[in-house]
Amino acid sequence: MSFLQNNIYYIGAFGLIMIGLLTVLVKHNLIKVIIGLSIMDTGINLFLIAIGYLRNGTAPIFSSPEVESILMVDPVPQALVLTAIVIGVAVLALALSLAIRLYKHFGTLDLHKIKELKW
Amino acid sequence: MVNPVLLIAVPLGLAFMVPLIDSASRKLTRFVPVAALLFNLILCIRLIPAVLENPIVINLGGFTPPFGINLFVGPLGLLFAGLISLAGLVVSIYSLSYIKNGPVVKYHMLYMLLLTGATGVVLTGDLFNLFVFFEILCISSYALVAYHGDRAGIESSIKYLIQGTVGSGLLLIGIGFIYGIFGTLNMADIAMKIATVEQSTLFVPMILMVAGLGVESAIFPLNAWLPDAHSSAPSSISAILSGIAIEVGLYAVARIVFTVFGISDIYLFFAFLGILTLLIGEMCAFAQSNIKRMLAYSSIGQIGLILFALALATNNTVTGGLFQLVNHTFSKGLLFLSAGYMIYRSGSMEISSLNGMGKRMPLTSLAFTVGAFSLVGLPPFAGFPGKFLIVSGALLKGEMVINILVGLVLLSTVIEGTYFFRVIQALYFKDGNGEQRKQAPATAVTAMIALMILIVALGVYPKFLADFLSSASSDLLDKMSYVGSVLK
Amino acid sequence: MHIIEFIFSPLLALLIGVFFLGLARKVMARIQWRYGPPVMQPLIDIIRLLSQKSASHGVAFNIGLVMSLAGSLVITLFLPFGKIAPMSNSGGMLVILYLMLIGPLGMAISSGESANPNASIGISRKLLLAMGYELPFLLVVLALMKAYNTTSITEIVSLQRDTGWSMFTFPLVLSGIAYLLILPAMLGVRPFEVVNAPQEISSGPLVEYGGPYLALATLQHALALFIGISLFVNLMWGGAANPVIFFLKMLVVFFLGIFVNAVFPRLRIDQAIRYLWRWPSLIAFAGLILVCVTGS
Amino acid sequence: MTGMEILLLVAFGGVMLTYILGRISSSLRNTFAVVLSLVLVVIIALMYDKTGETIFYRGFFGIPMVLRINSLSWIFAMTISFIGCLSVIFSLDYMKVKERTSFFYAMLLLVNSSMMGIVLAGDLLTLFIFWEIMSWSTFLLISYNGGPAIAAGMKYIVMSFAGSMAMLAGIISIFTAFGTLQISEIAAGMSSASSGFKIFIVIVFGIAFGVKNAIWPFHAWLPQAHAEAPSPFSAVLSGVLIKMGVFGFILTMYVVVGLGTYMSLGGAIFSVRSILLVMGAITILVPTFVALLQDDAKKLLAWSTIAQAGYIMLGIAYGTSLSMAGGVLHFLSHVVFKSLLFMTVGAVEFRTGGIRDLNSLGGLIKKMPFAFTGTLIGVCGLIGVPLTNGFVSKWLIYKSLIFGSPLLTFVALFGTWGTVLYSYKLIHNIFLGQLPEKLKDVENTPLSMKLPMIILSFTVLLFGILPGLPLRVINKIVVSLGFDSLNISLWGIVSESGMLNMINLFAAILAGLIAVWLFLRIGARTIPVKQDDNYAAGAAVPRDRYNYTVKFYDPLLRMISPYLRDIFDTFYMKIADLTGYLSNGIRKIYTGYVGNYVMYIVLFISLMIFVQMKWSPW
Amino acid sequence: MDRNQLKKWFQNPVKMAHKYSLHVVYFCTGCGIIEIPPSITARWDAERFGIIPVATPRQASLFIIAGYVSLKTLRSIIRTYEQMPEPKFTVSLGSCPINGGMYHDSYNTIKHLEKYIPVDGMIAGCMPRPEAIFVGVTHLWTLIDKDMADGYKRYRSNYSAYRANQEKILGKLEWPPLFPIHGEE
Repeated sequence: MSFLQNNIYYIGAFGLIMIGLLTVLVKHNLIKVIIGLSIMDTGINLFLIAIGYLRNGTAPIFSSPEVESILMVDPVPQALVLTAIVIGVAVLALALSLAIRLYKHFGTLDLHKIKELKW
Repeated sequence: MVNPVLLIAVPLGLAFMVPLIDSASRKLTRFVPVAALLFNLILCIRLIPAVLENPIVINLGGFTPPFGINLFVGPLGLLFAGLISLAGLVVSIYSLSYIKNGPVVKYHMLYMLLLTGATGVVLTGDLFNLFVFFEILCISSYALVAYHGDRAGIESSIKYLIQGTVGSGLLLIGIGFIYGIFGTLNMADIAMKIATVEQSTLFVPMILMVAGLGVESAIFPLNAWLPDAHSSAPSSISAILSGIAIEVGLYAVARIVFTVFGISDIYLFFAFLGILTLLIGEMCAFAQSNIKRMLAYSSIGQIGLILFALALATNNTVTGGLFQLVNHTFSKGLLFLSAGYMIYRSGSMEISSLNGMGKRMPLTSLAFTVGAFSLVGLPPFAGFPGKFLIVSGALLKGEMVINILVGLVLLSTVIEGTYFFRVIQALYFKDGNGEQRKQAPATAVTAMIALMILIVALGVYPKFLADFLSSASSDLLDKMSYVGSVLK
Repeated sequence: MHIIEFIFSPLLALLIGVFFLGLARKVMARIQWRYGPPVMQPLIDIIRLLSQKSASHGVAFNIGLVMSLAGSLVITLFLPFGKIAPMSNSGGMLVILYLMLIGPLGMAISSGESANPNASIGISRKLLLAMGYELPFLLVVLALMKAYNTTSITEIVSLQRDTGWSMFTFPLVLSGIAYLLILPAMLGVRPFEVVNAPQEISSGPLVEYGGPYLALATLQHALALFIGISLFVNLMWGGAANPVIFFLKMLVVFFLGIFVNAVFPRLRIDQAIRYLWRWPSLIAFAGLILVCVTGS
Repeated sequence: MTGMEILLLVAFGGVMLTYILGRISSSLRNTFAVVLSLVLVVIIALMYDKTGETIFYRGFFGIPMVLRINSLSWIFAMTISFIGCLSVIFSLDYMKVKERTSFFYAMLLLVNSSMMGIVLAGDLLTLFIFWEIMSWSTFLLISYNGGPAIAAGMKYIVMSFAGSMAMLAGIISIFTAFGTLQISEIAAGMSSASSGFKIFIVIVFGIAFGVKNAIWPFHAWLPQAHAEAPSPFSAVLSGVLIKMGVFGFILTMYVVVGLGTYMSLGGAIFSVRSILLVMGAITILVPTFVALLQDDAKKLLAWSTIAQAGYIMLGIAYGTSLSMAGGVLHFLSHVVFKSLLFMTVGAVEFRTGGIRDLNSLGGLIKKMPFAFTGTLIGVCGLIGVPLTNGFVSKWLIYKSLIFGSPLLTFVALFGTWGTVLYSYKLIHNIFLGQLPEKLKDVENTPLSMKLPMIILSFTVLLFGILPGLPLRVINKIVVSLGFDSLNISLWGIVSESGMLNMINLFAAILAGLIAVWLFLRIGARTIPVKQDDNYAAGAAVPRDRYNYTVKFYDPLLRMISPYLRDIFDTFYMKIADLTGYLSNGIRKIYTGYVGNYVMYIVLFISLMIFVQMKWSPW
Repeated sequence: MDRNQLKKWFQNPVKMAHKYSLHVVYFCTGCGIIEIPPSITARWDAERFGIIPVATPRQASLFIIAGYVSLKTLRSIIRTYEQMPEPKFTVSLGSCPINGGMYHDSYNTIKHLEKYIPVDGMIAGCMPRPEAIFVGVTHLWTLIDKDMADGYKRYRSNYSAYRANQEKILGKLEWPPLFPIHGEE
């Protein structure tokens, strides 16, 4: 049980990643695939946060001299996640705009039917 | 001494200046990339003597590594940066006339972003920074692939995007693991600490990172986006994607594997992977009737060859691999650029529609021929020294397995030759429709001639590049000096 | 002395050849219960032919024929007739083998220019027949050269003086048999008389020859007869030290050929090749192997 | 700056200049090309009897690139420049009607220049670089005519390229083993190398040079390529280009591997030497009969080229001084008479508007007597009729083989009869017989074509009557390769197993000809008649149909053609097809459905992790 | 060969050779040819006089036209005759070539062969026996001896007339004139 408790964020993160990946793999509606990618992104972000997270840790700010750095959560992953989120948003936006164009061209979002480029 | 940061800062800044410049003067827009890349090229050349002496390490924001983000401008990085600026310059000259319709401003902006990302990847010394630049590279290439907004472009772009995003997600997970294990993102720092951790722990992050970067660098099972994207992008972008983007991916893989992990047990596996990529790429190209797809698959093959060369991890093979890489950038760029105008003239990408192009566009056809010969590795073009070095380096290892792999390399060269010669025959010796002779525009011709001269010069006097490549290869292979020069 | 041999031996060869031609007609007539022409009849024919005004088809028509006869004449200088062999030191069996090409080739060029399909058919058959008998013949010759370890025909002859006729010495007996089997084809007599075949293709290569040309062709035929028989006698029957004995040996071989000619019908060309490439070749091949095995 | 460097500079510079001049004026270009090729002949002639080595370039990663000249290089270079010059002259009229002539001339000169580079190469890298330049420029020239030439060029370049890749492997193995590529230095290293390595070297070089020399079973490219190339180039192709393979063989066997080693390399029965000899014999036998089947004049000559390459191979591989001299002399002879034949056939093709089909030609002797004479002399050389150069070289080969291996001699001699048959078919079906109606306006051979024909015919006879001329140079080669010297006089050769005296033979044949001619003059005068004044059972000759050309040797061919299927050609084509199928199959993995692609990524990672967990190789 | 002929041989070998080496080309149009085989085989053996059949007119010196001549065969006869090398002799066999014989009223046979080619001797009969042929040949020998077998000379000198006759009955001939035609002679 303690394993679950200790690693709950990791489990959650990888759960999200797997869900996202599975969505990408299994679904053939483009929007759902994009959603899957988004979920995966979220999972990754969670994973990164979890790396730096300390249970009962404080914010990594030296607000007063007595704050011990050992109790602070790691600030670097948070910075990373901020960047990653930005990138994820950019990709999502691009993906959705492409999806719109794709629908205009093909009249469908079913990836099984969008197979003009192959071999 | 000039600051190498400018290599990234100037194109990045100018990229965002493009809309502003466009609003000021519509004509000037097209020349922004030319100017920026010319600047970069000159910068690179000026940096060469200094870099050959000692790698330049720039600490951004004044934080010393391992805490801050640093740029590492070694011979290898500089080689790539120079290559990117050179190829970028040539392609931007080509684009002056080639890109006329559509959102031109965005094209130039994205184009420069792409090159900024590429330059960043090769210069950075920080894993996450690498990821960020990588994403810049990827996102701008997703958008550029879809530049024409036609069916094929959009379709390939979305496919590219899905795979690329999955790949960068994997990369990010890998980086997360690494950070979790070492608590640092500086590559030199990680490299130094790597021996303290048990090998098997590192396997998962490594394979995740390799897979993530492998998607961009088109290693065999991860390269499905490439033929689509390269074939449906505008030819100038195909040239850049083929000549720069996947090479940069390969650089990242090599950097991670050699410098960061540096565990030699796995090299042979990469050699196998390289050969597999090579064979599959060449065979798929062999079966193509669409010229751009053929060229795209051929890029996969070349990447496999370069990967094989790098994976053998001796000074000779890596030098050969880098030579081949340079050659591939030039030749494939030349091929895509010349094919671009031929397709433009004939209106179809089928090889059969290029019949008799030699009469209609002699110079463009000549450029294609030179590119093809060079890529196949015929002397006196640039492909031969590279192939010679790779094979001699590989045989010098004297292992039976590697000798067999070399045999496969030579075999795949024959396949490669076959499909290129087929196209050349179509260009010159088959009768096409009797259209009038009309050359490509002057800017495109300039670009192609520049590449041709480079290819022939490299082929005739390979020593010109050999010394530099040799120090680049030691930069890649010599992990300790990398660590030492970063961490002082 | 030497110069006399140079002139004498071709003339002798011509004379014997023409004599053989006449004798052949006479003997054939007798076999067929006829009286037959005088033995000199070929000579009469040649005189008559020389006096006729024939049609010439062109330069190559003349030159080919001249080349053919000249080539055959030169061979006679290489072939020992008894001891007369004026040019035996300028080349051996190999030169003879190659000189033997000139005859048919010249004839082929010449009759080719006559532009008559019958001639072309005849030449085609001639070359095919040559191809047919050349296979066993070369095997035989090689076996001989290997066995005597020389390519010089005079040496082969002189070596036989010590060992006896090669036809009846052990390793060469198979080659001898094979040679006998192909001899009719080499002489162009009846079972293999596919080349001229007057009834079928209007005498084949000779179809356009008249007058002097036919005279030359007749002489060439006579020489070919002489060369074929002389070669056999030299190679297989030990030659002779004495021209008279040599001539008698030739006569025996000649009669053998005539008898075969008299009683056999004509084969088709493909039958001829099939025959020549089957039994004679197999025997000759076995002979060569035998020589190689026992010789070394 | 030695003569060799000047030579190569002139040659390669001339190529570019030719192309540039072609842009300005075609007559200027033609003049320049002729002058250039003459200059090359002169330069090489001036280098007679010189030996030397110079490093001319270190730009290739510091590997010294060496040029060297010795008697072997000289004789090859001389041949190349000589035939190159003649083919350029021949092209003057031949190419008049074609387009893109500048390209043609430039490529023709490039091929010649690169061949000179090959023979002057003093190290294997130089050799390989020039070899490849030659390969691709040849490819461009073979494909020049378009149409069926496309497939021919493709076959050529693929096989040639495979060969060069094998050669590259060999060269680099040598480089890695001995650290040098200089031919003069390799030999020392080779003598101490393991026999496995030597055999490997022989095999890879054998493939490379075998493909170029069209030794069975690597001959498949040659017939089509020779047939489809422009005729002046066919002459070069058949005459000298494939002889680069011969050069390579000599270089590999006797210089790189070394004479002593070569003779004892391999097992007792399957020694390298015996395998090469058998390959040579098969190369004689099979293509000779395949040539009989051909209806295309140039294809027939092409197959004959393969067969003659077999003779050369026999001579070179046998490895005695006599056979070596025979092999090299036959190379020379073959260069001369085969170029001559290709030129005459080219002249016919040129004048008849591109007809090469032997079944639809005939009777051209009256229209093109020059071409006929050339063909006759060439054919005589090809057969080896005494007094032609082919006779001497074949005599030498037979002479050396005859006691050692009678069976090989038999094959070679029997091949000669096949040669007679197809040669006669060639000359008969083109020049003899009756003139078809459609060819009645054919003009005589133009001067630019006559000139090379005359020179070559003269050479055929000169070398046949005075074989001492080339044999003196060849003797030097033979000695330099480590053989005993030969006893050579101007008119022939004396060896322990018999002698040859061509002057005597010449005198005898001349006397015979004169005697017979006089005899013919005794007879009544003859009346010249028209070509169609034939006996046709009393009928007036039906025009156009009174000709026997189709299926000239039908009875024989019906017998042998079932055995003459070109299994290796089929085999190569099957391989090509198989590669095509395989490639087509492999590319199906890119299904076009993006889910699959993502699946590949996931599978890749899973596989890696699985392997690591299961076996933990890392 | 007769011993007393030796003198003649030395005097004029060519003429003697012509006499005793008659190579014959037979033109076998009708029943005449039935009589030829006995004459050349064992029963009568023409070869003892040097008479042998040959396959082509180029090799022949004697032309025997055995039987009637139709319009169609005349063409071939002329062609064959013209292709024979000079000197050449012609002998016709049977009545038909002389005057049409039993076909004298046929619309399609030639009544007088000598109008179209010169005939040196005619052997009458329907058909003449081999003995008659031999008699004819001996007669031809006499003619040759006396230089009276000059048909080929007549043909040459009167070629225009012969050609005119031929063209009159056969229409245009496919082959060019053998000798130059000098207008009306």
